[in-house]
Amino acid sequence: MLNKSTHDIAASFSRRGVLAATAGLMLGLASISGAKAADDTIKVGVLHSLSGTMAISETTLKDTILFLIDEQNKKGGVLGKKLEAVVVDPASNWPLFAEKARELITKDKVSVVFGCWTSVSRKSVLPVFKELNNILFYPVQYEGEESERNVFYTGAAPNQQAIPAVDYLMKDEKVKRWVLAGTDYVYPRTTNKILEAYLKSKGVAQEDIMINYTPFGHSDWQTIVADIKKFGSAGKKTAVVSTINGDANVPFYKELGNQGIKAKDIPVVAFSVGEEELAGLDTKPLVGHLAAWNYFESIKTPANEKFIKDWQAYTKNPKRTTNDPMEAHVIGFNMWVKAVEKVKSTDPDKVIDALPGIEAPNLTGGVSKMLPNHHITKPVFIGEIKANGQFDVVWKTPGLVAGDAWSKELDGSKDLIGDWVGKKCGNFNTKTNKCLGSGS
Amino acid sequence: MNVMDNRATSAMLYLDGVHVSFDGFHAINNLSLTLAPGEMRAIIGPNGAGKTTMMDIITGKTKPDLGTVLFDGVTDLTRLDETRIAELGIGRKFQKPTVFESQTVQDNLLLALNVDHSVKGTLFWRGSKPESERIDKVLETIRLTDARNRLAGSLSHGQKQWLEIGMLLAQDPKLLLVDEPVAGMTDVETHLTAELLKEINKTHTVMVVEHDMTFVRELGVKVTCLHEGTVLAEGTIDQVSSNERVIEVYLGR
Amino acid sequence: MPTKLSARFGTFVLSLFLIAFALPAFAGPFEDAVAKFANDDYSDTEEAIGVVASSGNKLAFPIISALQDGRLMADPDSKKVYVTGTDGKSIDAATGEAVASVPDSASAVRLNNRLRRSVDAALGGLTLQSPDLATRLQAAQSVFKSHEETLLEPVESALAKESNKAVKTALGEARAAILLFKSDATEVQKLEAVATIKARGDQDALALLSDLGSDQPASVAKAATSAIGSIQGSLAIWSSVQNAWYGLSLGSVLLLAAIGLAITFGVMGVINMAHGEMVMIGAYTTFVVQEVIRTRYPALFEYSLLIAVPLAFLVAGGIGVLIERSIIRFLYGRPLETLLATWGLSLVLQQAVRTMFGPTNREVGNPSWMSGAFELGQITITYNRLWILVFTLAVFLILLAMLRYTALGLEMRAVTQNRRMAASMGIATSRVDALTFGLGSGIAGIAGVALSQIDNVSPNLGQSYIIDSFMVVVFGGVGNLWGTLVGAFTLGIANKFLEPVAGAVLGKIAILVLIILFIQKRPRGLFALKGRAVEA
Amino acid sequence: MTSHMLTRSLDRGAAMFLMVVAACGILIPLSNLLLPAGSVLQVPTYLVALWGKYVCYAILALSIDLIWGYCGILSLGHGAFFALGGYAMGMYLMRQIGTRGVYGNPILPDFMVFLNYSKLPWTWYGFDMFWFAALMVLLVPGLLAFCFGWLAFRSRVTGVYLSIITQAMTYALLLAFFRNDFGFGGNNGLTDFKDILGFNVQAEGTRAALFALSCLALIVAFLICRSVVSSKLGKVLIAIRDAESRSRFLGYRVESYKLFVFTLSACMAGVAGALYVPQVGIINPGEFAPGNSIEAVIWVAVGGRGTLVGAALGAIVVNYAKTFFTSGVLAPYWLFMLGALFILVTLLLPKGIVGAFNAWRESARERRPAAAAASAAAEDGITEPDMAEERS
Repeated sequence: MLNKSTHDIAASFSRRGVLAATAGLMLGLASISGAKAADDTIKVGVLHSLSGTMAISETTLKDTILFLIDEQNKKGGVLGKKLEAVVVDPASNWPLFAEKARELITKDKVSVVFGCWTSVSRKSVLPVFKELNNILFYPVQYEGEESERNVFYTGAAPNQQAIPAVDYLMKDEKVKRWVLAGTDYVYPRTTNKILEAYLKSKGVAQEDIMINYTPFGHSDWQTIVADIKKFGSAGKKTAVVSTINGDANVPFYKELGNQGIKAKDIPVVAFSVGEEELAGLDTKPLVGHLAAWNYFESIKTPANEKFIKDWQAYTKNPKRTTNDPMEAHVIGFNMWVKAVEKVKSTDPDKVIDALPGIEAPNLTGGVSKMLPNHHITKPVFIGEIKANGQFDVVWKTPGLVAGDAWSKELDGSKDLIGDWVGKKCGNFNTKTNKCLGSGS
Repeated sequence: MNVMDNRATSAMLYLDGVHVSFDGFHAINNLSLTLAPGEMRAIIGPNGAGKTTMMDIITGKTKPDLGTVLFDGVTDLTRLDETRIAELGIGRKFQKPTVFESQTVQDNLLLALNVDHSVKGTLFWRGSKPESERIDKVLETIRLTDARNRLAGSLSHGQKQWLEIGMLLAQDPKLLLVDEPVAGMTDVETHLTAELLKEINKTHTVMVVEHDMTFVRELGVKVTCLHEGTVLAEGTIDQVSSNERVIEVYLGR
Repeated sequence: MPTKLSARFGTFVLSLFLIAFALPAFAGPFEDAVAKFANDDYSDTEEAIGVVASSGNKLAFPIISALQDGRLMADPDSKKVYVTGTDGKSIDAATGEAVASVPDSASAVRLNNRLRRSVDAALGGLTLQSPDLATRLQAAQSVFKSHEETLLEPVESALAKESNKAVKTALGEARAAILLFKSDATEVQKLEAVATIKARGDQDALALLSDLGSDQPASVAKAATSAIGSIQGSLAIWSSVQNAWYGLSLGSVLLLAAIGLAITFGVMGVINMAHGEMVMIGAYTTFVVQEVIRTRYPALFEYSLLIAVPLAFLVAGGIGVLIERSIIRFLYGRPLETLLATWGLSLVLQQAVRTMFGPTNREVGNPSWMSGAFELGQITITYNRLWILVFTLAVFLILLAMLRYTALGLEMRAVTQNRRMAASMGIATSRVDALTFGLGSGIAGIAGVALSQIDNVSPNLGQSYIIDSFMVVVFGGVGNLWGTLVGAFTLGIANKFLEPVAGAVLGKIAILVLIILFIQKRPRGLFALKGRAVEA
Repeated sequence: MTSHMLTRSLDRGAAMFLMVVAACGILIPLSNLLLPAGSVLQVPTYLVALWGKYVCYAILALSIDLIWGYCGILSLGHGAFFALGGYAMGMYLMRQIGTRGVYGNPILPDFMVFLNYSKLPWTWYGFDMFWFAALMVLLVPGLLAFCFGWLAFRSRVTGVYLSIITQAMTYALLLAFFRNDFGFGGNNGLTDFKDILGFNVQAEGTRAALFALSCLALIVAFLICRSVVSSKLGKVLIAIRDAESRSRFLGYRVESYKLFVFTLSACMAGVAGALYVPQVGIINPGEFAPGNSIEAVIWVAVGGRGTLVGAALGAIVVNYAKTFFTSGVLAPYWLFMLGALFILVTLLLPKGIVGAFNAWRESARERRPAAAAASAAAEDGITEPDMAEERS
């Protein structure tokens, strides 16, 4: 019965059918490719997951770009043309990111793409952007160790988030013992490697550092929280540096609160917990725990207040929060607009060359600048969780910190710099004066 | 045990002191039974008497807790699995007709043929003349020649029963276990089945489990009545059916 | 850090105490200190806390406790500081006079962790003789942690008056802690202190002893080392007790997630890949219930979970019945197809919730009886875990009783065992199917209420439990609720004993591999049904 | 006579499918390379890569259909074999990068450099040679399937139990590969490939060649499946699917059959994964996610299980729909559509598209009595024992 069906369906075709089917398929393929590229708009690709596990974080960024485009169009667009957003859903599936990036660039002919959240999604699209020579603005804090010609990193590099946070704890809270807790993937691994090297350089002994990794979406934190408690009872002031990712944070903080670990005993400083994550939590037991970011919604500057007001009006939701990666998109978007206007073209090569040196105001009162290594300068803030789910800034760097593409704390990369202006190279070895690898 | 001369028994099938229990329920209780080569035996007994479980034990589907099960006087069946037992030459027809419904009658017989059953053998199998002749012959015996290319699933109930018996024939075992071969058959079909089994018995040892007394009578062979997993009575159909305990069991106490 | 702080404290006590006494009525150091709260500078605030706490002024306690609760308002322009009472009335912090209203320009004085510790230490000293027992106990604990030398006298006087045994012990330990770090305490006093702290035997005691500097007399150092050893030894034993407790707790979560599946999969043989989504729906029901309560009837918040349990059961159960009637019933006898259809369903439900409630986590609060922890010996037992364990066992027993003693339970078992026979006996099998599936889904919904207390409430909630649930049911043996119970607790405890050794990730992998191997050994799980019925 | 007719139609059936695949495998790359960009008939490179991906999925679907459609083994962990094949290829591609990595380390891939590896883990030995990697593409999934199957089938784990433990297997591998210490790049996986056999993976020519190669692999996989299912072994497999214990009582060693076909299927999945990786440019632990494996099973269900053409077609149709719906205005709703598709197919088209098409033809034929005889005759021929249907 079953092996019969193949025969039957097959029997219904003929040799001519083969030709017709193939020809039809080819025509179909060709017609998909014949995308209409309207000349009166500039297309902007938005590559953020709207479904799957990352939708929780990325959906907001898609809305942010739509909002920024809307605002820009109200001001008359760019180069006299309206901007048009092309939204795709890579569905938290990494190969799909590459496929969608290819589609955006080849089929939709976008001039620039704003997108990605996880490192792996960025790594996945990287070859596509290099091959098809387009521009990606990446808005999330990440592990560094990368400087690519086609990517502009508007989120924090480790030296713009992790190291200042540790400095703060060391100086202000006199922390002597460190728990580095993270989800088991590249960002926490690299960040913790950098921090470990940094702490040791500051004279912290190996036995005063505890490193712990958990799987994605870990939900049973009893053992680990108890371990932290135990580690913290050795008589020295202890802090937890958390690179725990996404969903695992809520049960982690709930367990902390329930086991009675108060911020004043063992503070936790997190690099992935922002206003959005706190929205899913009862923050009262967490008051005093810390987060290090380059932006907090609670920062009172005219620019930020206006942004929040317009954003909430745009989303028609007076409670909608803002967060750090959103600000990164705001800065990146404005930098791109400025660069396009400067060279009067959306040609990727021209824009890429124009971007380093471009300055755009951030929302916290400073002016960020695109650096030759395609990272930007940012202020670093340490915020304490408040009972209302917002952060209270307890410390900030005196000025803006320049993002390092390559960490100075790691053996493999301490001699490397990224310089796309002078050296035209993302991984230039200052010792040997050579551009490593193929460079492009 | 496995040397030919040391045959423990001359019986084709020898069960002694077999026990099986499922979660405290004693399905088979000190069951002893022998079947001589070439014999046909009818097994009767009320529901739950342990008839099917006994077949399960013989064919290796269920392992007894205690007791001896010997085949052909030498082989301890309790140590072997179904495949090995089938290879030794014990064929089984199930209570509910079990044929390969999505394959044709002819393919069902082909699959049952007693030839190389290894993966390699079937992967590189080519049809041969003797094989197709065997199949033709079996088809004739079970009167399904005209239906050879029909899907087994489309056969009537009685035809399926026959096909399954036909598969046993194709398998050509030394011992056939036939579980309720005439359930759901018309009188004519029942009669024909009895004839068929008698025919088969000329060359094979057969054990038949059946409720249908008319059919058992028609077979005219030695009858064993099981009750609560043990042998209640043994003898001709007349002897057994006049046994008081058998009557008691069948009519209830 | 403590030494530096105490030094500073010491100076304040010596100098300012006197001055405060001498010039009570004038704008003196107390008023100056209070004004410093308005500077919005952490060091100034810290200084102010020190002065106020040691001032002996009767306003000290209201000011510091207001500071702790964020009720201390400071006006940066006029440098005026106000205390807003819990009743909403305000006073001027410097004078204690009532004020009509706090100006709009005033905002709460900010704290950071360092200041919170100072506040605690200050409050500890101020509340040692509070009439409230719990406050006294807490005060004694915070003195134990801060062990400020200046507090020795207040502690000793409180100790003399104290009648409650627990507080007395705590005060004794606080005294010991102070003496241990007091530079001019005698060796005998210190040895006594070490013994007292050793008797306490918990991690805080360990922390205190480990913090002891090397400038101690040899006998004290030796006593401290041996005390550390003995505390560590007893804590090691406690830690395996703790692991067992964590295992039970994890097991109860697994059981809760799997128990609904044990019905739909175990009893009906339906593989419901959307089971996790039923759990999620239960969690979202809790969220909605809490939202309504928050906006309409805030007083009911403590009971929100009790209200959510029956509602979640009804909502998830109702959806379950709907699913059974519209999809599952067409697929009986085709377990693998059911698996695929329900997987599709799970995608739809997830995306539906994402569309309705947004992709981000929603906040489900813990009622007070679900938060916090208590100490049992040297292990911490959190209330939410304890209640979930109790709740799980209750659900399990109710379910067991229901299957055994109610008409529906009887019908369910009849239908599972022999559908045709049951039908001919006049049981409406299709109704029983729908209700059984509804029951399984409803219990998943209840599980969602409990899980909302410890996990994210997001559209992905269900997915993270589905595989574990299947493992539990398969491991325990299908069709046997006791198997599910034993399976869940076995896996929970095994996981928690593996975790400290192998780490969370490897531990989990090891458990999965063990289950795979176990299934080879016992293909039908721990508590398998035997006999011919299995095949039918 | 009838048998000959049928043999011909059967050959024509398989040939029909094979010819379409072959034609695409030749024409699409040619059109991509030879026609000028922008021409109506030119297939752009991104579509070549996209369709290359679909073809790999089609091979995976074939491998699942072989065990599920014909032997009744529903593996919810076939994504694991696909991913293992992909990793084997990815490791080769990583080692081909050589000094062109960002740190310029000639031996160690980039992620090892910044995680401070001092030397190459032993698991990476040999992957600088293509032949070794190619061998591993077959061997690693095959060996895993063999060990897993040997344990599972021997102890007669069947039906949903087997499905669930295959799921546990892929889940355990997912967790393991996520671990950075495991030495395979952790969550980021392997990416940023440069060369394959000396050709630039990004180059249009290489992409076209890979596409053609994938089509060839699909054809070969199809032929292998075809000859397996149309041999007597295929009949045994169906017998096992329909009545496992009956097959046992006939003297078939069921576990050997299952083991054979399961291992074969895993090797095919591995090859699909190996071809997939250079075309999408990344392999990471996400491929082990249980959801991916379930989705692959659904392609087969949609296309029609138990029909090889159906499985391949299902993979292509569902993935095309996914590509189509994840762009543009429908993007927020595509999960609804995907979910609904799964439900509707299992409810309304239990035999999939091909099965339904077939049933429709059957009923159409019955309405024409003249054709009925021919149809019956056609049915007859299939099982003619002396028919050499694996002639193709």
